[in-house]
Amino acid sequence: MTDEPPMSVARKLEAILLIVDEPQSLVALATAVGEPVPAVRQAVEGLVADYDGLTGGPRRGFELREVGGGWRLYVREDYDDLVGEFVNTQAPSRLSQAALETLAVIAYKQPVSRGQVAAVRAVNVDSVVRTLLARGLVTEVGSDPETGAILYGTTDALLVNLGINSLDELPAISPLLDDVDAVGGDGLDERGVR
Amino acid sequence: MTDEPPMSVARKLEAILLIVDEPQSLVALATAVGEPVPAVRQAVEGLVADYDGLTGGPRRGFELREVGGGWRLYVREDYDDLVGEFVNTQAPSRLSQAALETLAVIAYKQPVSRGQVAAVRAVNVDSVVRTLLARGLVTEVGSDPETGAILYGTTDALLVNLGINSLDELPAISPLLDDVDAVGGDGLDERGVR
Amino acid sequence: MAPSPENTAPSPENTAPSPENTPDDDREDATGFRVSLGVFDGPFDLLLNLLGTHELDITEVSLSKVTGEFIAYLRELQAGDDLEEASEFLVVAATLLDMKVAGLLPQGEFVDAESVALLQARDLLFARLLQYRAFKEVSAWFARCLVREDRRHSRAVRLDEKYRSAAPELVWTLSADDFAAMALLAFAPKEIPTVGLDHLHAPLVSIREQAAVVVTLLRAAGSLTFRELVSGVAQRGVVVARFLSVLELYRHAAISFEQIEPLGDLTLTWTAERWSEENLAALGADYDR
Repeated sequence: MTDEPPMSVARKLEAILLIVDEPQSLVALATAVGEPVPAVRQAVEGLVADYDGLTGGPRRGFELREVGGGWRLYVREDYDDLVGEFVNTQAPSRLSQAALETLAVIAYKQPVSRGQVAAVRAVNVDSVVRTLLARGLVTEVGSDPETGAILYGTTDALLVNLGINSLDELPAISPLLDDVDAVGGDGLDERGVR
Repeated sequence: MTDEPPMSVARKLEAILLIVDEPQSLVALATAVGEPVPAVRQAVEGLVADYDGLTGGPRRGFELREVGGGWRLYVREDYDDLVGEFVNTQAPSRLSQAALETLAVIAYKQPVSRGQVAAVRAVNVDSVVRTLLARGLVTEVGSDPETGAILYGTTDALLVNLGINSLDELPAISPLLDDVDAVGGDGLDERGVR
Repeated sequence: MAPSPENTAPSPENTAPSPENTPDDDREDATGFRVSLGVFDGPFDLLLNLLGTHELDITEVSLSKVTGEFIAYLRELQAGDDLEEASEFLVVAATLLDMKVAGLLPQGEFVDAESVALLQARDLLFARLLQYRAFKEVSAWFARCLVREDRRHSRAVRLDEKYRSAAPELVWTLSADDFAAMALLAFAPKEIPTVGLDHLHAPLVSIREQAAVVVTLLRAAGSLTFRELVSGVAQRGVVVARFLSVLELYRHAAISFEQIEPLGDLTLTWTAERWSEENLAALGADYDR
């Protein structure tokens, strides 16, 4: 195994699998690594066995699993409790002021990209948006046709928390919003923030 | 290696590293896996060597890197082009020369007010600082007790973006600046430069 | 972009960087120089460039040549209408000119306060220039690192659904009105565009921002003393800004106040019947610089 070429199919797959969010079909993986599907299938099977500790190495803390017709890295089930506990201690039970303000901006300006929110708040909001996503308070609602930036909106969970039935019931603050649009235009360089 | 216990420190770390989206310090990792820091340090070093193919296995398509004061899984550099093509991320717009210089001043002189940065660069830096704030590279770290001016410092995100672990890894520029601090006794830079 | 050293202008008197001044000039940098107008990000940038062009050490006293070019550049710059930018260049130009004049005067006869001050101004300019050069040089390192790391990919995937449910229940305490107030705070203009005088008088508390706070607090409470309004505020500037915003709000007839005895507690009451956030956006415009 140590004699394999440095850029084997398996290694290229590892690189791709590390960064994908969604399960990837064999065809998608084959396209990504530029190799024929049979070679990719074989390499995927090899990786599954490799991570399972069947090829001489350790049984990894993660595994490669096929879910819904696609392949993706998952935490090995044995470690679910460990990870669950970690997530539990990581996530505070209250939202920070920064998170609440970001949520407010998204609620009133949706659909809105992270770049636009960042422009209003004059700070980077990436990690805060991740928190809100994880909390199910905001969700991805599409993408900007021009820039491809992901657009965010609020969820029903927010409405429930606020005790209102629809976004129309949010108290009006519109006069200030017009201002913001003007400011948002130059707050950031044209392309915004990824 | 195959004889190791199923839930070794290294395997637990793998599970945690798979789900985190920010660099994790050794202390954070130790807390997460419930093991003493020295054991975690050793396991982390073992994983680095493991993924680098130094322990008998293949040189993986990913690697474990220390950046921004913590550890995180990265695609191995050799595969960045492959992955870059796959994700087709628009690179965020490059920082302008003015932004780079402002960032440098803030990095070396923090905590520093916009006024102090402007004095170094002899130009108004308001919009540039705004861009840096929106990018999350700098942040407000307090305010001058006398003037109330907002003071800025750099963020951990900057360290990650630079690929370094701490501000100590910034190149030394003090030899050039010693002169200035002597002359600058006009109240411009009492704090000097690290 | 910048003229290279071999294109050095021969003398300061005829090197005004406009081609029409040098129609018979055979140096191609005449146009090159003009094209580069505006690319200098600041006076130090230009000065460094000119010094580099003439291969002068920046600790060298003889700056008269560079001074001429600098002032010629400044003349061009004024066409740009950007008063603030022009004034930044002007300060440095004035210092350079001072130094040039001093160089023309007979040396060493008097050591009066004026020449000492001039000497200090010169040293300060050089010191600032040295400092600026150091940061400029190191910014190249920043650029290199940022570009290198930009290409790297780290693992940052969404948390699996099954782990999300492991997070502790969210404690939510805001009502819809609280939430709207939060939005108001988030949308309140954070930075009023300012002329860069910060290095003279350190800034700046936004009256508008503080007014938003005052409005939110007063509307929620109906009536508050000023002492309550600034409780917990450590910065004097913020207290002043809140007071000014109270005056402004009074002017807009949004609040009334009452003080039973001199120097006693000031009680503020929210009285506006129709308060639009537009009022807030326009509030304190007199204080904008």
